[in-house]
Amino acid sequence: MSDLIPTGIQLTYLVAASLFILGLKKLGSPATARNGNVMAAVGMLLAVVVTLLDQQVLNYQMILLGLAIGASIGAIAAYKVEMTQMPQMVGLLNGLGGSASALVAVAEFWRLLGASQSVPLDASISMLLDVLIGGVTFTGSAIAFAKLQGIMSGSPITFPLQQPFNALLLGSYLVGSAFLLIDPSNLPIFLGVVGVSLVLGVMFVIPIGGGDMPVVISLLNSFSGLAAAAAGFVVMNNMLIIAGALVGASGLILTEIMCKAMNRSLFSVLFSAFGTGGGAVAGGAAGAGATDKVVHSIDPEEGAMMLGYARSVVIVPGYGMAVAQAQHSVRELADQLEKLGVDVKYAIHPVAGRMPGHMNVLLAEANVPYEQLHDMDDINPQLEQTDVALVIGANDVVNPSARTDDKSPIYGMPILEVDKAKHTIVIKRGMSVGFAGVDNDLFYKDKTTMLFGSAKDMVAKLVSEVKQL
Amino acid sequence: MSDLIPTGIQLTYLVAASLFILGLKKLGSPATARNGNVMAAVGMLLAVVVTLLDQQVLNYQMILLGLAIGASIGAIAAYKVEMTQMPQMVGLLNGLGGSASALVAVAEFWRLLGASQSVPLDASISMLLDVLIGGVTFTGSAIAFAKLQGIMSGSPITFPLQQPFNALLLGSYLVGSAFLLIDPSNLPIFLGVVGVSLVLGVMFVIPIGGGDMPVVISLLNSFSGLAAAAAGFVVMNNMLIIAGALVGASGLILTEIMCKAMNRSLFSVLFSAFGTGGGAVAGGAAGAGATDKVVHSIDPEEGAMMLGYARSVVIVPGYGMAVAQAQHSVRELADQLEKLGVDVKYAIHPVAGRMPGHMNVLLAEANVPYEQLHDMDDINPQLEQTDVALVIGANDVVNPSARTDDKSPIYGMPILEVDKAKHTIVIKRGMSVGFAGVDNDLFYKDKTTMLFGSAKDMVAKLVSEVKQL
Amino acid sequence: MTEALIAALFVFALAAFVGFEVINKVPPTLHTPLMSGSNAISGISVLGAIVASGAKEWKISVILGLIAVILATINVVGGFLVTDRMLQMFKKKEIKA
Amino acid sequence: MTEALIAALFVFALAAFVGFEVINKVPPTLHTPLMSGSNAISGISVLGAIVASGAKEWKISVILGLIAVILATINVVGGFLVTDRMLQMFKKKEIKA
Ligand SMILES: NC(=O)c1ccc[n+]([C@@H]2O[C@H](COP(=O)([O-])OP(=O)(O)OC[C@H]3O[C@@H](n4cnc5c(N)ncnc54)[C@H](OP(=O)(O)O)[C@@H]3O)[C@@H](O)[C@H]2O)c1
Ligand SMILES: NC(=O)c1ccc[n+]([C@@H]2O[C@H](COP(=O)([O-])OP(=O)(O)OC[C@H]3O[C@@H](n4cnc5c(N)ncnc54)[C@H](OP(=O)(O)O)[C@@H]3O)[C@@H](O)[C@H]2O)c1
Repeated sequence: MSDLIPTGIQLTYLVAASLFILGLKKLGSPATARNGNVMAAVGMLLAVVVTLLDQQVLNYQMILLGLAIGASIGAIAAYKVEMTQMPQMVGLLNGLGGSASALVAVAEFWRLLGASQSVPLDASISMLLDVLIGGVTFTGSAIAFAKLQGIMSGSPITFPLQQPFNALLLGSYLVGSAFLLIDPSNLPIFLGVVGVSLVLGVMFVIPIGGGDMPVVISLLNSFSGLAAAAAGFVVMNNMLIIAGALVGASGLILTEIMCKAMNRSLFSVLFSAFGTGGGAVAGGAAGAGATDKVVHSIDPEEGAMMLGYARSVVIVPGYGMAVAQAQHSVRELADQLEKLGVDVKYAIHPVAGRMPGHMNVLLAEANVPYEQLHDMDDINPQLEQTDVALVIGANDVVNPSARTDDKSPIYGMPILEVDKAKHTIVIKRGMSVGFAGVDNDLFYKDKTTMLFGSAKDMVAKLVSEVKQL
Repeated sequence: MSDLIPTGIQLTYLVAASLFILGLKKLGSPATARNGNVMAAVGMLLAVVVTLLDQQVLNYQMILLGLAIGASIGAIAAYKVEMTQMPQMVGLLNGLGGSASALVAVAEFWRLLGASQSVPLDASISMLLDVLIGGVTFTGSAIAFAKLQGIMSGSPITFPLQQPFNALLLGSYLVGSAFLLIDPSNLPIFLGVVGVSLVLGVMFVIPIGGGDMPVVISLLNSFSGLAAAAAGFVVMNNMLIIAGALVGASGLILTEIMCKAMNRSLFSVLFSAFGTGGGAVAGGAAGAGATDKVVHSIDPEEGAMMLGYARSVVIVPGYGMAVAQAQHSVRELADQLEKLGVDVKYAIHPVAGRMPGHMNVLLAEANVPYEQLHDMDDINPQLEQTDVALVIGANDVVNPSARTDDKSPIYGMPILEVDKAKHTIVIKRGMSVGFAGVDNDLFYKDKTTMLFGSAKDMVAKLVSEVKQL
Repeated sequence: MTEALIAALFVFALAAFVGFEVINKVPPTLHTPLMSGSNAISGISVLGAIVASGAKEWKISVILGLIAVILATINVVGGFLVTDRMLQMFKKKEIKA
Repeated sequence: MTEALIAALFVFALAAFVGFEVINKVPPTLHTPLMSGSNAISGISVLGAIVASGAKEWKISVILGLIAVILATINVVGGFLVTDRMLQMFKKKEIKA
């Protein structure tokens, strides 16, 4: 009989693990994603409830209080956060998870310190790994949050001797770990190792540019899975090990997929600031040759006439629309044009903006009907017959050199081929480059006209001009 | 130190299991399949070698002798078997694997009987499952082998009260198992349970038609994996459990994929003889309505003229070519036609013949250049511009009712659209139906001419006629 | 190595294989929700935190455990809810897909 | 249930998930080789047979074990070789793929 509860716990864990697996699988496809999330949440609930029955748990009130506090904070944060701040939010939550895993190791260390029983070698190794990965996840995610939230500058931070310094940090982590494996009860060294791990997380993320943060967060998410798995080895709990390994591995694959969608390699994302694989950054120099090229610029009135008398308009939103929060005005413009009988479609590039699905989220917020949103593969063949392509704050995703110039850092990335439309209007504030830092030939084409100004102002002006047509 | 060997064994098992997983994955894609097979074989070698180091193994000579005998028989069989007998061969090997798993359980039972120590409940359950699944795999595979090899008639065998009889068998297995769980040392009942399991395997396969044997073998392959996993629970060996579960699950998926390629459901494959889901068999009645339709028949001389003066010929081989072993003559015909300047291509339907890849294997044997073989998706758009489609012993895979008649049992199966070619010549012996048992409208079309006769004769006659052109 | 550790290693390796295989092609719109959902799963360390804070006496390890419980729970609850909110946005898409 | 049994159940379930996920789309030409390759893997019961026939004294269980060793080895060796022979046939295909 005494056997019954542990067996029940383990079998429930097995069910919960299966729910995680099925949930993750379903999260990967649009039709089942919401279901998948619910399944994973049910798995988590089962796992938590059943763990409370563990014989080591004697002190319910405090734990239940902790769970309640955590759940309330989590729920409030989830409902308060704005859709456009999702990447930061995920980064923040991820950091909390990583720190919790690290804390489990620290708590276990303290417990063993008090019990003064000898610590088996494999437990020490797991603990040290947990502290390292959890610590890096914690501070790394915090920096990523700060960069995305604008608390910190988004540009890569480098300083002289940065790489030797990093090597030194890593070295001291290893030396400290070796000491602890010999004498696991040395508190100062343990705290030193914890500190070094935290600093390593900071050093890992600061040299990476703000635009790459979604990738970094995805990678740190994979780390937080590994940290949970390491915590699982510390307290020898299968559930932690399975869930952690699942997230660790699937997170890695997702990171890879995200890099591919942006036509970057993970290596260049992580190390481009050091000039090793810096394709994307190096390309900025290309802008220099552009000085003698001519740009056609128009004013909103002319723009409104082109749009109002077109039969078909394709709107291409980009990062600039997100920054300017112009989605509502864009929606209004589309409504006005439709009233005039213009056929309006939106062309959504998969990596427009700064997070996957960025444009979908913004346009959904502005209640743009889903039928008007078109995928890249869908709309590209139609662009040739389009009268006007209206590019709002997008740059890289419409850069034709991705198709033609094999020396360009974005060469090979599939783009929205607005240069094939009969006319193209581009709204942006000036001639600055986009995320990839490369000049855009589109702006110098004869068929292209520029409408310089912030996206929100310009679109609002277009709306009022179109109303007067 | 004494710990070192068991740990080493387990870690090697982990490596071997990973090799199995990667090997299976690679086996699923043409470019890597051979590599994958080698990886899995290396994993197996590792696992076997390391198991010999197990402390329970004291008696090396006999085991090494056994391994040597088994390896020689296996190797000789593998090199002697003809390519066209592959499905039988796989079935036979599968049966051996299943019987080995069952024997492990029987041996363990005998050991425990001798040791007269009490048997834990879960060990008994695993043993009983192992005997059941392994036994069914063994005799089921043997019947499948006999049907494919022609030792037994391929047609479904049914007899009155078959289903009550099967229920009775299953019932006695369950009753016997219950007895054994209470008194695990009852030898006669144990042998009875073994016997019933073997009979169940026979009863499972005899009502299934010979053409469905590839699917049945794939399903039994999945069973043999489960049997190995059950044996793993009996001797508590992780390697058996992992490899068994892998094969059990992936085999199930593969069975499903194979059924889908033939546009059947697994249920109808297994139970159509009982008239429960018998779509494919029931359709045979459709032939009745065909009596008043007219067929155009020609002789080889006319056929040779049509072929020799065509610009393009597409050859569609089917089961009849395999039965008649006509592949070499077909190759010769193609060569002769090419000499006359005719453009010759082969159209390979994924489920032509009776095993996946059947046509590829036969044509490869006859040294048909790989560039001339075309997939269904590849060739279908070209058939409209083809002068003559030459159908050799194929029937279901060119049946247009799969496209048009939603009451046909093969409705929805993608077919080779030879009815779109300018002319179609069909070589077959008479007007019999093919595997699915449905009449074929193609034969009654005005553009279609029939060349009645066995494939080998007819093609040989065509060759000599073409030579005289 | 102890038997428990070896079993744990097997479990870890197999779960990692599952993780690698379970994600195939994911449309870009789902990248962020998938990341956030799996991030919520990584809050599983709440179990470790519960066990760590289960002792009856007040010790530093218990306090650390309780902090970990709170942080991990924020991660779990916030993560699943935020994911659901994001996926709600694509509801219309779901119907079409 | 014993701890070993529970660990074995976890291993079984995870390996089954891997098996389900590892096979995605397989072109029909590879169905037979894949079946035959995985069939060779199921000859893994040779390990169980080796352990069963390892005892020093001659007993029925040892004899049964030895028969199992022979049968399973035929399955393994024959299976892998036959698969390789089949795949060799598609060699030209490999180059193109
Ligand atoms: N979606 C993702 O998951 C993700 C994640 C990380 C990185 N990325 C990368 O981000 C890029 C996305 O391409 P994109 O075309 O959307 O953006 P982009 O190439 O970064 O270009 C944005 C353009 O918007 C303009 N802009 C900025 N603020 C504006 C405002 N207030 N009003 C009007 N225009 C404004 C800027 O030009 P001015 O300064 O001249 O106005 C800039 O050229 C790709 O390179 C992609 O690889 C994407
Ligand atoms: N590939 C697989 O994995 C697999 C496995 C199981 C089942 N199947 C099923 O098998 C069928 C395959 O289609 P199929 O078109 O290849 O074959 P089929 O539909 O079975 O037709 C074969 C035809 O060949 C003729 N034939 C038989 N012996 C002949 C000979 N010696 N010379 C000339 N003709 C001969 C027969 O007609 P006569 O008697 O009038 O000559 C028969 O109509 C499909 O229904 C498929 O679903 C395939």
